[in-house]
Amino acid sequence: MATLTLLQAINDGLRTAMRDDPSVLVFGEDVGKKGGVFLATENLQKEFGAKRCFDTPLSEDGIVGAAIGMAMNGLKPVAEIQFQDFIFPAFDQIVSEAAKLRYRSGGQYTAPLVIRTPYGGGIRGGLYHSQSGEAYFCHTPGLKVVVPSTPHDAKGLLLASIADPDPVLFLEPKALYRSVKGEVPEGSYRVELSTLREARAGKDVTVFCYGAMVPVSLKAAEESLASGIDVRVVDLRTLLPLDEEGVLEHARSTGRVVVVHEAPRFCGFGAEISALIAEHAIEYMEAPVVRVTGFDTPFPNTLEHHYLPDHRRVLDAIERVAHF
Amino acid sequence: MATLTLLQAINDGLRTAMRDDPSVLVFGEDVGKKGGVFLATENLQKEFGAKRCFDTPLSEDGIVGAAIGMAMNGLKPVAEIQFQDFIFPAFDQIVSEAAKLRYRSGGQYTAPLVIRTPYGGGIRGGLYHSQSGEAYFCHTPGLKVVVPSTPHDAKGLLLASIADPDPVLFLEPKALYRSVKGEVPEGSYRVELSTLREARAGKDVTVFCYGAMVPVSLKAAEESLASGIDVRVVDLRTLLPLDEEGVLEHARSTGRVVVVHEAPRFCGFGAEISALIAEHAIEYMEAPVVRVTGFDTPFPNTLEHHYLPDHRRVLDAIERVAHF
Amino acid sequence: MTTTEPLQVIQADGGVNGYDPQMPESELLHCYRAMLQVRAFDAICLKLQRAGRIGFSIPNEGIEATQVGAASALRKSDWIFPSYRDFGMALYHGVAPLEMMHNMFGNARDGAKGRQMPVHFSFVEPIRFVSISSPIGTHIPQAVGVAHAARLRGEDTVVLASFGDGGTSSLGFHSGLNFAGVWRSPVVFLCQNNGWAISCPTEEQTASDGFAIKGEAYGIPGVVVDGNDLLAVRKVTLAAVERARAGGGPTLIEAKTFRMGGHSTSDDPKRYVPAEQFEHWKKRDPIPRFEKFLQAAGLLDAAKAVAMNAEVTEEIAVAARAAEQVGPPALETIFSDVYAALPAHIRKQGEQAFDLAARRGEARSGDGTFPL
Amino acid sequence: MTTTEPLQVIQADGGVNGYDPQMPESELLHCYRAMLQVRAFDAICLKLQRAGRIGFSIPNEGIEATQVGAASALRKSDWIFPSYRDFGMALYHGVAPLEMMHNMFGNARDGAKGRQMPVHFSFVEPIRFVSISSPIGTHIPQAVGVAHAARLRGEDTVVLASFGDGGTSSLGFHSGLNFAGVWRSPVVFLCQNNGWAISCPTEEQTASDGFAIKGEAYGIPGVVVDGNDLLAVRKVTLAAVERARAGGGPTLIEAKTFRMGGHSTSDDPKRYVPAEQFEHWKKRDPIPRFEKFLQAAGLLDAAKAVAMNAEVTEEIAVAARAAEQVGPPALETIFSDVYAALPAHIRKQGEQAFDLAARRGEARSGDGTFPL
Ligand SMILES: Cc1ncc(C[n+]2csc(CCOP(=O)(O)OP(=O)(O)O)c2C)c(N)n1
Ligand SMILES: Cc1ncc(C[n+]2csc(CCOP(=O)(O)OP(=O)(O)O)c2C)c(N)n1
Ligand SMILES: [Mg+2]
Ligand SMILES: [Mg+2]
Repeated sequence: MATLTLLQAINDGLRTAMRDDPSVLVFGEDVGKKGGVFLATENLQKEFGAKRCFDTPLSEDGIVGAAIGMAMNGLKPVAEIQFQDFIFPAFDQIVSEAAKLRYRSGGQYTAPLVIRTPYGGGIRGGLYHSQSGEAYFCHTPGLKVVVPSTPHDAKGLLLASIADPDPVLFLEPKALYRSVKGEVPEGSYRVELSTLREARAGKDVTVFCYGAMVPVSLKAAEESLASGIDVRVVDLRTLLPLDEEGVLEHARSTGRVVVVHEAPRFCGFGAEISALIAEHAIEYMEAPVVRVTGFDTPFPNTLEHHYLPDHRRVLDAIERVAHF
Repeated sequence: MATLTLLQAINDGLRTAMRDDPSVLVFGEDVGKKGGVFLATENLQKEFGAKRCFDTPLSEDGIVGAAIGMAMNGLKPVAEIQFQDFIFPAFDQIVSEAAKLRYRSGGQYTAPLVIRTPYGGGIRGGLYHSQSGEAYFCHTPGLKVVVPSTPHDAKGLLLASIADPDPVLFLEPKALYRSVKGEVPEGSYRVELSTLREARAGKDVTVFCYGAMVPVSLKAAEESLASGIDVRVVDLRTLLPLDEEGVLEHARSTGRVVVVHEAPRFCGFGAEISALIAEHAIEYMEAPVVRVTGFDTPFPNTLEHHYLPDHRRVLDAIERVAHF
Repeated sequence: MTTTEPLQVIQADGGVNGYDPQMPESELLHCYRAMLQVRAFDAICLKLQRAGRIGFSIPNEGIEATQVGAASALRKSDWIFPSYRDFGMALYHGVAPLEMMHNMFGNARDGAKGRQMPVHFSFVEPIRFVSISSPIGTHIPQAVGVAHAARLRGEDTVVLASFGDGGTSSLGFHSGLNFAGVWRSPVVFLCQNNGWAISCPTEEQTASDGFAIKGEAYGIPGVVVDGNDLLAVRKVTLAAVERARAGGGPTLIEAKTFRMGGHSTSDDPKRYVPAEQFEHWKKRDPIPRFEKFLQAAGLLDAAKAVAMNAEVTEEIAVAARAAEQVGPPALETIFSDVYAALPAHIRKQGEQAFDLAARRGEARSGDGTFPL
Repeated sequence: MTTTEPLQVIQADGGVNGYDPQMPESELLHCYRAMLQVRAFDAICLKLQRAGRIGFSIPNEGIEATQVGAASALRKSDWIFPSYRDFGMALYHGVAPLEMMHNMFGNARDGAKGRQMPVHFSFVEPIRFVSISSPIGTHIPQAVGVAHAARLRGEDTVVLASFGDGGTSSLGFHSGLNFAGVWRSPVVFLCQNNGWAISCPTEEQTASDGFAIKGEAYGIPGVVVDGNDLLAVRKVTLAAVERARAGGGPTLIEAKTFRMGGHSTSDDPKRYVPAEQFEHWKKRDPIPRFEKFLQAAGLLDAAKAVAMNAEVTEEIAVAARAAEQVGPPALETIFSDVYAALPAHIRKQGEQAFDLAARRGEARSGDGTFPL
């Protein structure tokens, strides 16, 4: 097993899929010769040629629209959107089309495509290179939404997404691209979608998180040991369809819950976790369900370190629910 | 005071705004000669001429983009999107631009526009003429989201929205367009944004709802009297910025809460209500916070009456939380 | 690269100046029959809608030649990405009116399982007539994707994407044509310029000099054709299809035609369409025009025309009656096909819905347990 | 209606064949100075970025004549909707380099309050240089809206919307140009065809025959100009601006130019741009070209050029040092300007953030209580 960064694991995942299945295509803005602005698609054009890894015009609507058509016609398109912030021109194609095609055609047509896109803060990208838009997509039946947080999962979830018969939005935490490393098996393997990962065992408080907030939560968990709080960290990995029963089991077992994400709080993904608990596990709760999130503002630039939840904000929340 | 349908109240509101302020413009697809596909803009072109009420090309992106420009340059555009289902081509303009312009320019430029659009089921419109997309927009700081449920509020909230210095998405429950009537004051008046309306007093259970779910909830409340449950119905009216304190007060005072909306449940607006309660009022709760919503599927056609929450589904939930 | 004068083939007297449509006689009659089917289907749906037996329909009167002429240029292995005003293409290729009526009633036999509004057909046989979507223009880049996939695989499939004058303002038009131009995809774009997008005339839609010229922006040749002349539409479409099949890339066809009815059965066009326009186009009805050609060619006489019309009308009336007898889709169709497999949270919602329906006595026999 | 040969004014020897730029000498020198400012600003930002003192910058080398020539055609009462590669337009109109440097450092004096990435300027004075947005193309229909509003009010404002070759593929290009065509809005669309959209060459962007021709799709005349020839750019822009001001409607200008640097300071163009292209365009550098003209016209000599360059470089270096001294924006700037008034839920989040910063010792003096 090689030790790879999350970015390398994604590159490896793409290469593995393309080697295993000639119908897998990779395309998007600057993914060819340049290998993507983050280099996630580096060397793919070199290895597989410009028919399987190619640049597109600057139109996210066209990228996703064409990907839907390719998927309808038997290929496995893996489209890149350069930043998640720039996915909105494709919102209609994703939400109205990819997500609804199987349903509205009674199963006659399907669009098993993957849309990969880097999301989240941490690179001083300001309003438009930092957003975490998962909640916009998680409210869309028919779509799957996946967020890895480790190199191992990044490759395994990506391969599972490419194999999946439904459209998958694959959100890559850009803050972790080069900052995390881990062992990644060679060749093909899959991490099953809609399964949680207990990133850290613990019995007092459960922290639900995903993407770049997983290391932040783990650090907070480590530090809370000092105050004698034993924190469980659960990496959600697939946000839609969510393993709701798994979430509820964890919540019931600790009775104290913190939810962490980078996106704004209001109507963010964390609300769904809280709501599930409020509806199905409230009688087990010994404390409020506390959300630690980005603020309900656009994403700032200079002060992004104040905007982004860090381990100290998570720690505050852990202590609040632990001592309630 | 005249007795008007909700649709007439909106038409009256537009006319009133256009009479009071020459900078108010109304435009969109088919709003001119035809007066809109639901006739919400009927006779406006006749009264105010084609410079103030006019058709546009078939491009929601263009409609909202141009509206932003007009608003930047001192006009008060009130743009119509023919169905909320067709707003997604404008998603980028709304979410990336209108909502963020003030912030990103340090307040130098602003976009005080109103986007009106009919939403929701009840007209056998299938997947694309029935959707309730409020949650997509409520996760967007910088935007205001308003949903009337009575003719009085429709006009008063619309006039407040047009007067508002921020971009407002005004969602009109099309199922109520002609099915509700009520007294509507003549001339100009405003219903303040971000204020709740207690549509029915009650002390046992609070039902939070908005739009077309208000009459449904009221009917359920009436029927629950038979089981001796005294239900309060709160019409949220403005979803963003929400009167969170008001919501929490109601929740605390009854200790039992049901949330109703038409949109799919997962990551729907109801999740935010549940999450607020789970974080700030859990210790007052005597029962789970139950959501009654559309299903996590696209919107069907023939079976829409099963999809849409009706008073019986709300009643079930009321009984569940009342007898918990 | 763009033509501006609409191509015409059928003359006032039914003559074609020696043009050879390259179709056997039976094919020509098949085209005629398909146009009659469209008109009969329309007429029956209008009645059903007015009687409150279906909710909605889309009139095609005046556009039949464009639909059928264009469809006739395709092979069964090609794909059609239709607009909602294109079902003549399906009829031409042999989709049974009964299949379509199931959709109009949104019943249990509807291929789309009663999920879509009427007229939003989806067929995979005998030709791929791709599930119609209400949002305008979204299908255009999808058509390009299908075509590009075929090309990458070395197949000679051609894809026809059809849309209206209003559709040219959509995002999908821009991205779709641009991608097709760059990729030289085997697509034929058919813009049915019928003068109106609901109540908006073309001059409110665009200031361009017609619609064919919009191809210039994408390096795609544009061709204008008289959309009420079946043979002319067939001719330009065939040329475009052959060019695409041979690797020559996409073509944009503008078919000039006119919507004689309302936008839909909910619309009254007299509110906004000047009366002269109806009069002008009434004289250019594509069906009598093609009849004249068939008569001049000795393929049709009045009696045969009447008989054929009666036959297709009867077939469609029978289909309507049959479809109306079929019950609504089962409750579980709300919950299936969201994903390939049913996720737990949707299953749970389905079970609750079934419980409620059972308590209300609304569950139908066979719905005994939630089956998904 | 569309030109295809790029208009040129300045000849190899600096002559202009008797063309009268209709500018006083001081204006011509002002243009020259603005181009020097752009290049100096660029060079200093590159150094700052390489030294890690700012995070990001956008190179303009090679594009200066397009920016300044186009800007020179506008009045102060006009509006500019720039791309991120347009700040020469702001410099030309008199925005102080110091204002711009505040933005590069995202400091407390930045007009955008440190919320945007560097280079995303926003100015209302001395000309409306509208807040730059990262999403490509969204500003185009907005520019049309501003223009339409001006026209409805009977003002003679003209709006310049600038974007790249890549920008023509965006949604906003399509909707913006289409609306402007239908409304005959007083807008000038400036497509800076610099050959590349990050690493994608124009042939991957579109199959059209250049970019000016895209105007045909919207009934908008297209003009091609040598973007490295300041006087030519000024000439075509002035004509377009005057036409717009007189009610003649929009124009699409394609300025053919070349991005001599990377897309941004994060990009290495040598990975994808063929070396010949750099060589070819190096010889067409717009600054020496305009110098030749000024020299031929007797307005500039080598000494004066050197002095002016030194002066602008010094001004910008001073500005950079000054801006670097200014601290970061106050914590409350995260929470203000989301709405005109601060809603309760955001206020509460701000208060919590302030508490936390105070506990961490990160709150700055003056931040004593959350002030909003
Ligand atoms: C994105 C979008 N916006 C608006 C609508 C509502 N709508 C349905 S059909 C139509 C007009 C379409 O006109 P055209 O493209 O000319 O087709 P025609 O109906 O004339 O065949 C409109 C505005 C829609 N379906 N999708
Ligand atoms: C909608 C959107 N998609 C992608 C990007 C990422 N991006 C930033 S600049 C750029 C290339 C723009 O090229 P062009 O329009 O030619 O302008 P240039 O940089 O050459 O001046 C891309 C793809 C973006 N900013 N917005
Ligand atoms: Mg039309
Ligand atoms: Mg460029």
